[in-house]
Amino acid sequence: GCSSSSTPSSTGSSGSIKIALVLKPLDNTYFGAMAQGAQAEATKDGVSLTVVAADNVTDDSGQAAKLNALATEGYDCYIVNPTSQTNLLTGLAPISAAGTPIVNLDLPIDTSAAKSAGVNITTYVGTNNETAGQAGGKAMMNLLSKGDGVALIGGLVGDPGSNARLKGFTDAVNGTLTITQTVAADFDKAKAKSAAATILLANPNIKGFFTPSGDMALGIQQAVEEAGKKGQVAVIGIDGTQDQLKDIVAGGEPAAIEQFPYLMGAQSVQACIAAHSGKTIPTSVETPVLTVTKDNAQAALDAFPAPPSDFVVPNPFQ
Amino acid sequence: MSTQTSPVDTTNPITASTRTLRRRLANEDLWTRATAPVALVVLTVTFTIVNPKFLTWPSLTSMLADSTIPIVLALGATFAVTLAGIDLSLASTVALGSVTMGLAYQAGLPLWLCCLVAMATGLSVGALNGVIIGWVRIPDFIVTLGSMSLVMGLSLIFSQGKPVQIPERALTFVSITSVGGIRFNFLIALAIGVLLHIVLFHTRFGTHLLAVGDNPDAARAMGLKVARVKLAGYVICGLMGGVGAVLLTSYIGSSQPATNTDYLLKAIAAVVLGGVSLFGGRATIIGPILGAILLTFLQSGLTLVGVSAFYSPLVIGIVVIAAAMLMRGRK
Amino acid sequence: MSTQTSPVDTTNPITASTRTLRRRLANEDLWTRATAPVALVVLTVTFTIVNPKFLTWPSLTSMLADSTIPIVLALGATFAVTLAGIDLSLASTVALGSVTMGLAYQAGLPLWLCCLVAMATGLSVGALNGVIIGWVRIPDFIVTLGSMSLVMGLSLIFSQGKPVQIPERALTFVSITSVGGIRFNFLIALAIGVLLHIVLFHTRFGTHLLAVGDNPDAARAMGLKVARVKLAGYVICGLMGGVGAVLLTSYIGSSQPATNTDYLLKAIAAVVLGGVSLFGGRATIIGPILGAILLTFLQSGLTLVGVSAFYSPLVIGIVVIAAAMLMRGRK
Amino acid sequence: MNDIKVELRDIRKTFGSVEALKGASLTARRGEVTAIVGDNGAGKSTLVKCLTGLITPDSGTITIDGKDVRFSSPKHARAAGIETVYQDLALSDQLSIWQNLYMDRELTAGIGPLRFLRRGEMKREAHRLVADLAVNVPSVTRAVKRLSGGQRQAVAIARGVMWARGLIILDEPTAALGLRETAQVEGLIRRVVDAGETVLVVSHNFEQVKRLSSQVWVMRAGNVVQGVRTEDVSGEELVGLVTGAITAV
Amino acid sequence: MNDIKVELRDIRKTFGSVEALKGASLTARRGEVTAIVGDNGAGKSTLVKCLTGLITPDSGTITIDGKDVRFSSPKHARAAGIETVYQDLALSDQLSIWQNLYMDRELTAGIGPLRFLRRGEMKREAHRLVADLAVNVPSVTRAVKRLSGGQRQAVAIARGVMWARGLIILDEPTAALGLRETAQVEGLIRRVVDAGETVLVVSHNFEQVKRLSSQVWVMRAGNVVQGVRTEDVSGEELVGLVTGAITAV
Ligand SMILES: Nc1ncnc2c1ncn2[C@@H]1O[C@H](COP(=O)(O)OP(=O)(O)OP(=O)(O)O)[C@@H](O)[C@H]1O
Ligand SMILES: Nc1ncnc2c1ncn2[C@@H]1O[C@H](COP(=O)(O)OP(=O)(O)OP(=O)(O)O)[C@@H](O)[C@H]1O
Ligand SMILES: [Mg+2]
Ligand SMILES: [Mg+2]
Repeated sequence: GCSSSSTPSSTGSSGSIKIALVLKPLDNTYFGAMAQGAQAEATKDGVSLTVVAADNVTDDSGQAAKLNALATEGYDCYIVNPTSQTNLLTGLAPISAAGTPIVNLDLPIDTSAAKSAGVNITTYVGTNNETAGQAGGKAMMNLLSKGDGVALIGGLVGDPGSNARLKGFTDAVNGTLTITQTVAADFDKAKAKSAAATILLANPNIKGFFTPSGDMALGIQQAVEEAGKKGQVAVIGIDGTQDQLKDIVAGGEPAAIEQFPYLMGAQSVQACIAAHSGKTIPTSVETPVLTVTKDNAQAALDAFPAPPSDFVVPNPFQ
Repeated sequence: MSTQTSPVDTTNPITASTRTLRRRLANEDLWTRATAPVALVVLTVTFTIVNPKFLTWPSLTSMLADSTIPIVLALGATFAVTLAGIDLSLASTVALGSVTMGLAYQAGLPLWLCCLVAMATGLSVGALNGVIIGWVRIPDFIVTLGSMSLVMGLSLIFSQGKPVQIPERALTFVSITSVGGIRFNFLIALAIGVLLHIVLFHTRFGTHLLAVGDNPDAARAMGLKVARVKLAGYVICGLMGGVGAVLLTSYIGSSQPATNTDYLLKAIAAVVLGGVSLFGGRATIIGPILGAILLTFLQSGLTLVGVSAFYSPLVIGIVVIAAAMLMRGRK
Repeated sequence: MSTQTSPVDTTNPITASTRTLRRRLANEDLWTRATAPVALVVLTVTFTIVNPKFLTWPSLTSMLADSTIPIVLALGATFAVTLAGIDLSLASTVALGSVTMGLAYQAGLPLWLCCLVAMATGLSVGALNGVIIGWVRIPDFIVTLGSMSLVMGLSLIFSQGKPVQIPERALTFVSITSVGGIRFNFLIALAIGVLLHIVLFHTRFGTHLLAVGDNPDAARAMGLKVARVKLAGYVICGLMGGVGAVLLTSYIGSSQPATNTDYLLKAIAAVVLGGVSLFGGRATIIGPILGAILLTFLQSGLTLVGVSAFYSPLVIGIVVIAAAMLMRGRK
Repeated sequence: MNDIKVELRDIRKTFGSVEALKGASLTARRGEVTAIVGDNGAGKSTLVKCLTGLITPDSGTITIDGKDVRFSSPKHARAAGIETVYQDLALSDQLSIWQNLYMDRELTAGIGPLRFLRRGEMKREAHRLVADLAVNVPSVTRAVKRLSGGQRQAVAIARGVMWARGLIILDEPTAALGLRETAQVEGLIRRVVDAGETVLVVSHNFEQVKRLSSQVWVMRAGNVVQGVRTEDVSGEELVGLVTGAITAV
Repeated sequence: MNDIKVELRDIRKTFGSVEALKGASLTARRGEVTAIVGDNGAGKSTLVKCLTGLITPDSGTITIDGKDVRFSSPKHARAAGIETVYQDLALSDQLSIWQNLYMDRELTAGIGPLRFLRRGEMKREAHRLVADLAVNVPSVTRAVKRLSGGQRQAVAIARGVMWARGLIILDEPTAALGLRETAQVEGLIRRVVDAGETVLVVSHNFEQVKRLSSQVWVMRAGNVVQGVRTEDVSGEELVGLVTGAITAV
């Protein structure tokens, strides 16, 4: 029931646009950067942005309830980064029915389920997480030699994002590197550090760690250094947080996969503005990933959180 | 002898109805029980002042629909708490139920059977808890802490961490369709509430549950089968976890292999705000229902009035404490 | 009269030492207390058989170092549990403490003062809980559920969700440096354990804490200031949360704004496996320490022997229940 | 043998290192009041609990109506018509008086598994019963928790009397009761006995024992050391037997 | 006035709709035993709790040694030398006997804030004290939980006697006690009184009241309806006063 939600704003004046952003939890650096990027873009374009977030990465129904509450309020555009591929569909159905644009951020909504629920996604903005994982795999293969053992330290078991990244990595290194074991550290730095320390004890021949999160990568790197194996064991993590970049510059981790959540946030707002003004926009915008190594780390750090200057990302919605 | 008037007559000169009123007002139970409804009214008024849209029919019905799963889980938790126990495995039971439901669906079973599978899963977890708590006599806290982890592990292993989409109209139907604006899933939760109210207050089992929760030694001395009553209580709790799994799957359209521990804390908060004693032996059904609605209204209301995501946990914490304090302050 | 031999002499023909032994074996408390150590031995033997690396000095000391934070938090939780209470805000206190410590560091305060800030933060959360539980008399569960959310919100607001790096040698020193292989942080945890043992068993406050936990009404009738004792208990609990924050920050070299609810569940599981009664009034210090070590060994052992992430929750759940069952089965 | 309602033979029970019962034996005759007296900690309550199935004795036999029985739970004892007012395990505090009175004996209506409580009827009956006891107890819907010590005891006794079919066991039933209430309970016991029930009562009050009982058993340190017909013994002799000053009458 | 140790005037206390005390007044003389008798639910325990600060009366005044006092907590009453053996709130079950005996009176050694318990000394002293009472209580390191009803009561009384400095209040102290133990407690009370303490005792046992007390107050339905010197009244008259059959002697 949101009959009043589709009131079109007067043409041209983007100042009256109200955008709602439904995110995953903000205590995570990655999603925090997404919110920042969106907010910066909204401020720049003079639109109002309301950010709500799930309480944790498994808060499927809580996130849906928040979307439902926002739906009642009637925003001009909804940006959603769902915790699962279907959890927001019930709430999005009436929004879509009213013709309000919906931008899907980061985790893709299941297309067939969306179709059967009658939800029309205006556009998708995000990185394919498997692509990011593959980039990690390639970077790892550059550093190690054939047959070397690597361990995977995942996020929360069952988290779709984490799983997709691990899958991408596994696919990429398949046949070249040996994955000795996969453990879960719940996106927690301390747990990742402790798990890495244990793995190094159990398997001193290990040559690399891959993890889908930047915070965890830092923890693993610490474990490696404390085991006296700095430089001998490669730690590669996705995200490319500021601290990760600093660590690369300082000669810690050899590489990271930067995913530009900040950029995703900004682009999703651009998509909203474009859709609201009636422009036809692409149905999917894949934000790029950048493999950061010691060579380009300083440049990436200087430009943070935006992409480095030589990495041109035009507004795909202009 | 039985007709002799007691020399110790406590009748006062004030009228009977005044006395009843005074007794009711002085009754500490009443205040405990009033917590959830009063807080609900205060909250509704506050939110409506900030944003009048809060008190519109579409908004209310949408929030009530969102409170369905919390209500069902709070009702389940009520049975464990009434036994002076707790079921920490409740949230992971929801996950496992949705996983087995997804597996059943993948195996091509008809939808109604998939729902039964989810409920049977919840029931089995409850039975496991109940048997160990009742017969082996390990504290409920440690048993359900163990089974929480165990059940979480099972749902990961069964699902390999991947959700199963269940794109069936008939399933999402209950979460979307409404009768006069009130969604089906909320009506289902209410129906379950009525049923459990009857079980708790109008059957022998209900009385025995309260007695065992109050004082298991006294209950045993009176001939109650304490272990069996505990088993039944935990089975109901687990079953509600299974029902929650079905409702969740219907709500989000897929299974959910990862456990959301928020469900657990919210369910128990609803039970306590609803005036059920954590020391067992005293319970209501309406209380936990109102408690669950209160917590949902709070969460949705904050979203509706535009409180930033950074501030909402803070506000929720303050409101929970304030709600509890408000009522105790009256004593 | 005082010298008259009682006609009811219970001395048996068996010798005194045999009787002492028999009494000890029959003592249910003893079995409860033996749970953690026995389970620890069984676990160590099992893991060592699967992977002999488990029982090497580097592996043991590394696992003991990892158990530091669980130990400190379990010791804090012991004080709440001894009061027949619980502190659900413990894990979020750790997060808030590390955030305030990070802020203090960013503000340029010297490191020792940053550590004090973290501890003061924990102490304040404990004091808040204690005051509301003791004087307003709201159930501990609901108070700390509220403060959990409140504290979580504060750390989110203060940190804006971002960790602060604290790259100070002096801080990481305690997590890295070892004496004969045993890390400093573990030694600190042990020292805290000894201190709290003295507090609990060799001061008046400790006795009063047990008495209030056992039966607050009787304690009040004996003139104890129940509210004040509760306050002190929760303050110690919160303070341990603050110490946990310092140790965590030292361990990972940065603040950690996200609450890890695992800390809470692990702390309470350690307390219960350590033989402390959830109904209050009975506690040990060594029990929770061993319980925390047990859980850490379990987790690390599973990683060490290469059990997949999907299977480890299942195994942990089974071990927790089995540990508890093993001991009860003997009664 | 037909006039022996209950016989306990050589009951032993050890709690850890405490030998609470060291081979206690006694009998109670049908249709009369049998008293058990003895020091604190002599094992009286433990013996009673062994008889009602609340505690399983380590060894010994229990015979009721000439048949060996072995109650593994108080449920079986209650099913056999034995009601007990325990010294310490009386009532469910937070439940109302009527719920306590009808505990595990609730009246229901309905068929098959669909049986619902007849709450109104139970309340009315409970009210009548309590009034009958003439104890000053407030409304039967009140929680037992708020009653005074004596009021609680009265409720527990009312329940025992209400359901006993053959044997009623009272462990220090009037310890918390006032004068009037004690007289009331004693009157009740007499009525129950006149109606043919057998009563076993533990008491520290020797006057009461003299007034009520036909047979007294004296316990000391886990043993039943003496059994006498009440009419054969004077109050002073009873005192002597309990303290051990005299060993036989 | 100097021989009046305690005076309660017009104490009222209502619990919800129950008027437990409706303006009760009584006095207790220094160095003698004053008894309170009355039906179950008459308000005796409530009156005692008002005096010790466990309950705050709705109105009324309390005078001790001629000075108006208002104890807001039992701590203050204990600090003023008043010890109480409550009917229901006796002991911390899971703590040992010696810990209960020394509750809030623990012996410590050390200076300033660094004070540690003298555990050994307290255990030895506790042992001596309990042995003195000649009650068959096991080791003082045992938890109170596992004691028999009478043993528990004995521990509670021992604690009261141990710490009283001026006034000791006993609410039905011998209700759970056996013959020998009751005699023991009565002897103890006499010794305490001989040593100059004032004793206030609630009891349903009229023989005991006659044996021990010098003054009796009769309570009925929240009021103190009569006060008489024990020597002026016979046992039957006391019964009559309590039941209301006679209104004055
Ligand atoms: N559950 C138990 N565990 C350990 N010891 C027990 C237990 N129950 C009773 N005892 C011990 O057994 C002995 C006998 O206790 P019991 O309660 O039978 O005595 P009693 O004769 O009823 O005494 P009283 O007159 O004081 O009620 C006591 O020493 C008591 O401490
Ligand atoms: N905390 C309370 N809340 C409500 N009612 C109470 C409370 N305490 C006592 N009462 C009521 O007050 C009245 C007096 O109780 P009190 O315990 O003083 O009686 P008593 O004279 O000590 O009786 P007894 O001889 O049975 O111990 C009773 O009717 C009792 O139910
Ligand atoms: Mg007894
Ligand atoms: Mg009383």
